[in-house]
Amino acid sequence: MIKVENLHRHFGAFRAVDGASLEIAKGSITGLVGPNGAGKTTLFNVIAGALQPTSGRVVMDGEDITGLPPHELFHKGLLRTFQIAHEFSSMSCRENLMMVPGAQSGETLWSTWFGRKRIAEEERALKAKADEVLDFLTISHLADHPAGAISGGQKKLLELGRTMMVDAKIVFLDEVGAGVNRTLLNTIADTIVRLNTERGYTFCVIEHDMDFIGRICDPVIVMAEGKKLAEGSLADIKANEQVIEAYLGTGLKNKEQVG
Amino acid sequence: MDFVNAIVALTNFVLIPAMTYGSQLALGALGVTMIYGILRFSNFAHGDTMAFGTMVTILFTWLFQSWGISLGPLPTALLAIPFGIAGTALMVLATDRVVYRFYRAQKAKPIIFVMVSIGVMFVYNGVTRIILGTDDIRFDDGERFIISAGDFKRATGLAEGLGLKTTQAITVITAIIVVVALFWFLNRTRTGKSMRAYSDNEDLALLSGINPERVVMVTWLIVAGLITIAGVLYGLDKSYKPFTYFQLLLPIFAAAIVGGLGNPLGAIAGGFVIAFSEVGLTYAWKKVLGYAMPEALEPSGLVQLLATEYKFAVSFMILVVVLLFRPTGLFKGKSV
Amino acid sequence: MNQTVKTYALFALVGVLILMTGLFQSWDYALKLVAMGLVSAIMALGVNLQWGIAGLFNVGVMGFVALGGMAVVLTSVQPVPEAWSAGGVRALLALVIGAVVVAASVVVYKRTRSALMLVALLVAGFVLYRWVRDDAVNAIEAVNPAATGYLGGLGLPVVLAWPVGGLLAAGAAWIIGKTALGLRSDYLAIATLGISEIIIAVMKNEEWLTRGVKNVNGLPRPMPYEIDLQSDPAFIDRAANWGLDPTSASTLYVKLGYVGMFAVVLVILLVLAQLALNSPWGRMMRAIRDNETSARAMGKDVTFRHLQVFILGSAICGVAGAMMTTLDGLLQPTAYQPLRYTFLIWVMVIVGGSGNNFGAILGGMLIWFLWIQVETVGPELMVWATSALPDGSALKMHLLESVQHMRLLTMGVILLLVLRFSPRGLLPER
Amino acid sequence: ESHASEAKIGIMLGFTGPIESITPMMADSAELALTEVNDSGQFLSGVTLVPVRADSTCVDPAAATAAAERMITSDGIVALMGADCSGVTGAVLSNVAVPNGIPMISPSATSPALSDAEDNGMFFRTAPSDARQGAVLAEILAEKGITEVAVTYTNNDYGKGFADAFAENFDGTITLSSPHDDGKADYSAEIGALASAGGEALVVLGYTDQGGKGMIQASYDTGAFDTYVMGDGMYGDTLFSELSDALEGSYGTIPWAEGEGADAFAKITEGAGFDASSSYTRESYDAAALIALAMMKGGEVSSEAVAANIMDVANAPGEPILPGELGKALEILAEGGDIDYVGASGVEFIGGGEAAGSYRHYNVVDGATETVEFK
Amino acid sequence: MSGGGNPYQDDRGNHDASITKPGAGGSVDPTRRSGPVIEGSGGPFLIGDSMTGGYGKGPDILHDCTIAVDRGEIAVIVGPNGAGKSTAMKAVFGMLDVRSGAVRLDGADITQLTPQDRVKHGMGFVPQTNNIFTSMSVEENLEMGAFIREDDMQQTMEQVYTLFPILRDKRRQPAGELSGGQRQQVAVGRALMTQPKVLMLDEPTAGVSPIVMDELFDRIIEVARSGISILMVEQNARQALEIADKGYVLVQGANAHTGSGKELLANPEVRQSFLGG
Ligand SMILES: Nc1ncnc2c1ncn2[C@@H]1O[C@H](COP(=O)(O)OP(=O)(O)OP(=O)(O)O)[C@@H](O)[C@H]1O
Ligand SMILES: Nc1ncnc2c1ncn2[C@@H]1O[C@H](COP(=O)(O)OP(=O)(O)OP(=O)(O)O)[C@@H](O)[C@H]1O
Ligand SMILES: CC(C)C[C@H](N)C(=O)O
Ligand SMILES: [Mg+2]
Ligand SMILES: [Mg+2]
Repeated sequence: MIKVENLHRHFGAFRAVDGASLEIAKGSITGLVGPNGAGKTTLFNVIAGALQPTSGRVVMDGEDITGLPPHELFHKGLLRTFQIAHEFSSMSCRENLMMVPGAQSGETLWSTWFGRKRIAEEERALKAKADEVLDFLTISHLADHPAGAISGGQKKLLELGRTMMVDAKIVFLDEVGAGVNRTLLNTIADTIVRLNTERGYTFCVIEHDMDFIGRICDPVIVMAEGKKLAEGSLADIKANEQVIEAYLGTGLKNKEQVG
Repeated sequence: MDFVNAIVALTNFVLIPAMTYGSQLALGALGVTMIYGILRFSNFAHGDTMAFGTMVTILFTWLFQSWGISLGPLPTALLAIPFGIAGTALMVLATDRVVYRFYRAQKAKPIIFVMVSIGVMFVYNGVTRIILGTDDIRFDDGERFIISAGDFKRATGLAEGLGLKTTQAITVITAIIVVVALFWFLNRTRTGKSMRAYSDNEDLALLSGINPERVVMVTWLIVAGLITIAGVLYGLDKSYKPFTYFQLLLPIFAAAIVGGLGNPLGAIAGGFVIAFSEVGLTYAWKKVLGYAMPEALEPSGLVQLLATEYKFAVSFMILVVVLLFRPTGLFKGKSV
Repeated sequence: MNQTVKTYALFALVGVLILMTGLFQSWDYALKLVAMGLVSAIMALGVNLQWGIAGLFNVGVMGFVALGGMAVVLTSVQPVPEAWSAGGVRALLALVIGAVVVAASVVVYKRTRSALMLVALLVAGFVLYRWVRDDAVNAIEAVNPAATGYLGGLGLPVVLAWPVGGLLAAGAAWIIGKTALGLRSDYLAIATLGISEIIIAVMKNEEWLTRGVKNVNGLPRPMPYEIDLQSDPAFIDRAANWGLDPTSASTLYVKLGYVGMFAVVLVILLVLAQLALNSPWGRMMRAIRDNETSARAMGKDVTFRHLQVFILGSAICGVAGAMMTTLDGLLQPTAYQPLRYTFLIWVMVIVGGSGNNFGAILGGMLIWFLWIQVETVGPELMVWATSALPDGSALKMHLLESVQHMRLLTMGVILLLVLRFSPRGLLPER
Repeated sequence: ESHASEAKIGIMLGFTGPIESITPMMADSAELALTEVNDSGQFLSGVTLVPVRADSTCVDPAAATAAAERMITSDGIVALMGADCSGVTGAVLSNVAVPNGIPMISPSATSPALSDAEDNGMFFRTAPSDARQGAVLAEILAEKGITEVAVTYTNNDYGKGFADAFAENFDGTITLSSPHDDGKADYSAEIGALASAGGEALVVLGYTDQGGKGMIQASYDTGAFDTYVMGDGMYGDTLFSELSDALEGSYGTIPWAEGEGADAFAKITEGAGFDASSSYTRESYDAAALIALAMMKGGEVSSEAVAANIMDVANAPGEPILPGELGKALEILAEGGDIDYVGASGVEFIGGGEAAGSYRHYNVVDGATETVEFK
Repeated sequence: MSGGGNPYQDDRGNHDASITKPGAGGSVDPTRRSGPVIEGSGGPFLIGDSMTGGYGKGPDILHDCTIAVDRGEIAVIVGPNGAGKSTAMKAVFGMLDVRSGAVRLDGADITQLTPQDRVKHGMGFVPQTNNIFTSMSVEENLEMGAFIREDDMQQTMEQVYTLFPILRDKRRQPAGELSGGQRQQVAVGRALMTQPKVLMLDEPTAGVSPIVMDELFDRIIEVARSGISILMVEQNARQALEIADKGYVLVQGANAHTGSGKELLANPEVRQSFLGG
């Protein structure tokens, strides 16, 4: 689905992504883990067009998409969510969803003036779809709430919901779990799995919570110092010495002495 | 000899004026940059505050002159500057108390402060005009020249003169002193560091026990000082007129932004970039080339890149070009 | 108070203010205020589109307004044949060369990324441009400099100048937008400020184009001249029917005509703006304003949308500028001062209520009214304020003499009061 | 709604804006003339002249026309003394004065373009067109045998028109004619270019407390030029005394009549409490006086009377009238006599309400002026 | 527009760096002044007692919420997102108004104190986000932590460097260039420089890799052992509760469960609803 070839992204002399090559298989939920500063977010940003690569290629379904701007990637079905929820806070949850689909005729000025009827029809369809998604996410009671005033976890659900408004092919999730209550995280995990099975989305997930990774991801890719360090099932990874040393560690040293 | 003449002409018509004007802009830009860095907004009232500070200084200068106090060869206004600063400080602190403080308490977004500063600009604009009128005022006294162009010619026997005014020397020297002092203050003193901390992260500054209102007050005090000094030096060198001070706002902003907003070093560099581009890019090289080139090659035209009527436009062109290639300005805007 | 009621109330207030002006001062004066108020409202509408809807801080309103003014001369003034034959074609050729050089430089730089090439191209192009231009310009400017000395315009009806003004402003906005918005939108303010100064500098100094600082007087009007009406028997008859003397009838007639035309333009623009705002387009713009990064990731071309809104807003300012110059009957480049054409328009938008088209219109009408009326109210205020002082005291004399400066002071105080008690303007966005 | 015993005269000048520093004196001068008329008690059986001030802003035609509209249609002025700057004057003239039939006399709008304005007989000016002054200035230089000068002018219709007129008449080389913008912070760039171009003298066609002053100062500071040739806008005692060193040996022209009128004006303004030697005070006084005299001549308070009689009272034949003699003039007019108003600036109208313009050629000596001759 | 109801917070998404400085401003009213401290004694070392309150004029977020920690103890707050954990921490630190309830430190009522004055009374706080001065060097960050101290801070700085050795290597580097985990260490170090008697940490391990998280927990235990009370919010609830002397479960701004860390871990309802089973 996505193939990253020898990708580099440097900040001055610093090589945040330093020749990473990896592949994300179609239909998989691929986990991406690695120590802080390994370059995971940077890699995401480069793939999703938010940053330009220094060198290297990103290929999606055989098509070179290196350096395309985010809005064009969106129309190719490549979506991403943010580590910190990026909702449109002054708009209602429903509007947050309704604004997502591209190619709405109501977004060209001309038709706002001379194509009112068509817009009205489209809007009806969009609204129905948005309500369906809200239902799916079990937050339909929040439809008219300003998105800025819902809880953090609900915002994350809304982020996922936005990917459902269009026919996404691949969705990149950056630390959905950070700071999210574990119970809610389980709900999100279930949603991801459902999207994967019911709608055929491919996922790539950055996360530091091994339970979460274990629950949904196969395979898992480990990054360190801007490169791929290892790849395999979570069990393989957990057994990998290099990974333990760079990332996982051996657990709390002092916990027995306290409490 | 011709070569010396060329150098002298260039110094006289480009280097010295641009240095002086650059220093004046730099001092103004320092004030803009301090407010931007610490209080987070661009202060549109800057030009008019400058006029206010100069006005207070002028009033004190007149008072001293009426008492017969003078500084000999130096302008009396130098003696009045501390009082001018005090007056301006009172004014800006009062403004802060009456106007800005409310918005701080509301945690208003910086953009609101920008708009408020436009309001303050209008008010100051009116106030200075009501108090001292709109006339052009000269308030320099003492010796005007360290060496005048005529004296220089006589003394050296060169064909070209070189004039150096007292005020030009004072301006450049003061600018250097002020800049060094400001640097030392911001980077070495506790208060200075606390200001940088506040500028970096307000909440965290609070959690380190820094009193935010004190930082704001000190900032305004420094700004009052910078603004008054800049205004008085400019007024001594040229003259005082509220309208011109308002107009100064544009080159000052250009200077601060070219240099990199928020960075004191940038403000200095920006001031000189703007001044030198205004004076240098529109300079007619005829005279200098006439001296420097052999007879046969002497230019017949003016050898002027751009007519002077576009000098103002030039500084903005440079600004835009700098921003295109170095989006954060010459110096990254982060020190304050 | 409910927002709709408030809207009606505030507009009614402006109406009453104007009515009072008509009753207690004069109807001519009141209509004049309305006419310029409408023009100001259109400018405010343009700025509101940029700032209120898209959060783009345009401090170069003056430049776009001036371009509108320039359009009036270029469109409606009769051409000067002598000037054209003296060097018109060559001057235009020079302009084309200039444009080609800049475009070529951009393309070459984008291809090669070589600064050296860029500079070489620009310098060579500049020399060529000056070489073609200078003779032509000198020749044109030498043609009867006291009366013409420029190419003149196309001699078309002056109303056509309004859309042309919009187009000129849009063109300039496109260039600014491409440079400032295309690379980073975070220096738009200073870029617009600078470029508006550049526009004014060009207008002042390129005499062959619009006569520069020598001004163009007596521009064609869309309304008949009052003195012609005054000597038109049919009009005098009609005036008599209305019970008016020919002079006041003619001045009122002409002013009403302007007010009518301006109102039509304002209503058209307002309707278009409202339709756009209350549609998916408006929703998208709000989303972009809310969170650019996210909007981008949701497939919205933020840069393009910013450019679009910036161009539209500027074009509206250009139209208003052309209307204003038509009303003045005079193009005077030195008249364009940032305080009046940039900051005052901003005051209108802020006071009116950014993000709300009706707010912008209210602000435009109200602030223009105050800007003009403060001139008379200011002195009275000052007399009142100083009434406690003894007559003939130096302070009182001094204060009374400086009343003219109450105008700026009052504007500032109004702005501060509104920002304090209703920071989102008198008619906030929803 | 003007009372029979009161006649309102508009005084429209740029009290705010770029020439805000010279307008108060101009207004005071005009009001001085009105006061003089009122005090004489001779005016149209006790009608009082009431000045109404308005702000022309000098640069904003919209604000200026609105203010004029107010004065005419609301305050009910009969005639307008103003406006000051040529641009707004043109706008007010065509948009407000002509449509309403209100005559205006500008004391200072000197742009040559105004000579051809469609004025329907409503426009007069007490300051002569710069077309004439350009010729006078060129003549003086020719007499002095100066053949190479640099020119700097204020970048507006006045400066540009003036510079054009000068260039047309000057019989030598102009090394560089470069505009300067008023109210700018720094003029060293302009001086640098002019100095490089060179010339025996610098012709300065600007304003006395604006860029013109800045240019002279910058030139003096760098020693670029030693001699300055100044147009009318540069005339001002403050300038001469403040820059006395720089201006020693310089000279200029100013619309001014031979001796008497100006002296008389200086005398009556001595105790007036304002600086009457500043630019265009004389012309302002004369403009206001002419309005009153024309009304007296017409025998009624009306705009028509002003428009119809100005040329008559301003020109010969008749008894010459100086500043301070308005009472006498009213008396003569009341008796049906004829006057020839000379006033402070030696008023003489040629066709179309243009001041013929007599100019004083002065030298600056020790920070003050010395008359060389009148032209 | 993140301002919600506050009209002064509407910046229309302005990004223009030539007129306003980008980056978040503060969230606390800087103009407030401290009220009096009412002396007293007894009770836990630090207690936020039945606090009720919210942000600005908005609705109450805390409802009669009580949090306390004793000398040398570790107290951990857990709960779903948006429960008000961070809010409770801020309330204890005086960063928002409590409408009723009190905060007592060592028995003295400090409810009226501003945050900067609470620092002087021996409290230290590491917020959840934005917890370092990014433009200042690591060393300057630590110096700022010691801003209120008049005495020699060199020794404390040594202690911090011993605790977090990596910081010594990076002490001249701008803190903004450090990785996430290193930043957290700087943040905790800065708070320690005030020599607090009580240290409050808001999710110190969020977004931190497992190895760094273990490291941080280790350090926190060490700090507690040196006699400093620790009050922290954690989403890695199981690890956190394992080392906690006391645990609070907050739901919708109110105390839902309270007990020792072990008790809460053992409580099936807590496990099910808040710890993810
Ligand atoms: N804009 C930037 N300028 C300079 N350095 C940067 C920039 N963005 C990221 N870096 C550096 O690049 C490295 C990789 O950062 P990145 O955010 O990709 O890490 P990450 O793997 O996502 O880590 P974490 O798990 O902590 O989120 C870090 O050392 C970071 O400091
Ligand atoms: N600055 C603020 N202004 C207004 N409301 C806020 C603010 N910060 C948080 N809130 C609201 O207060 C409630 C509690 O937020 P808080 O940050 O305390 O939750 P939390 O328990 O720390 O959650 P998390 O685990 O996600 O950090 C939420 O509903 C949130 O929307
Ligand atoms: C008031 C004067 C300085 C005006 C000038 N003579 C002009 O015509 O613009
Ligand atoms: Mg990351
Ligand atoms: Mg929290």
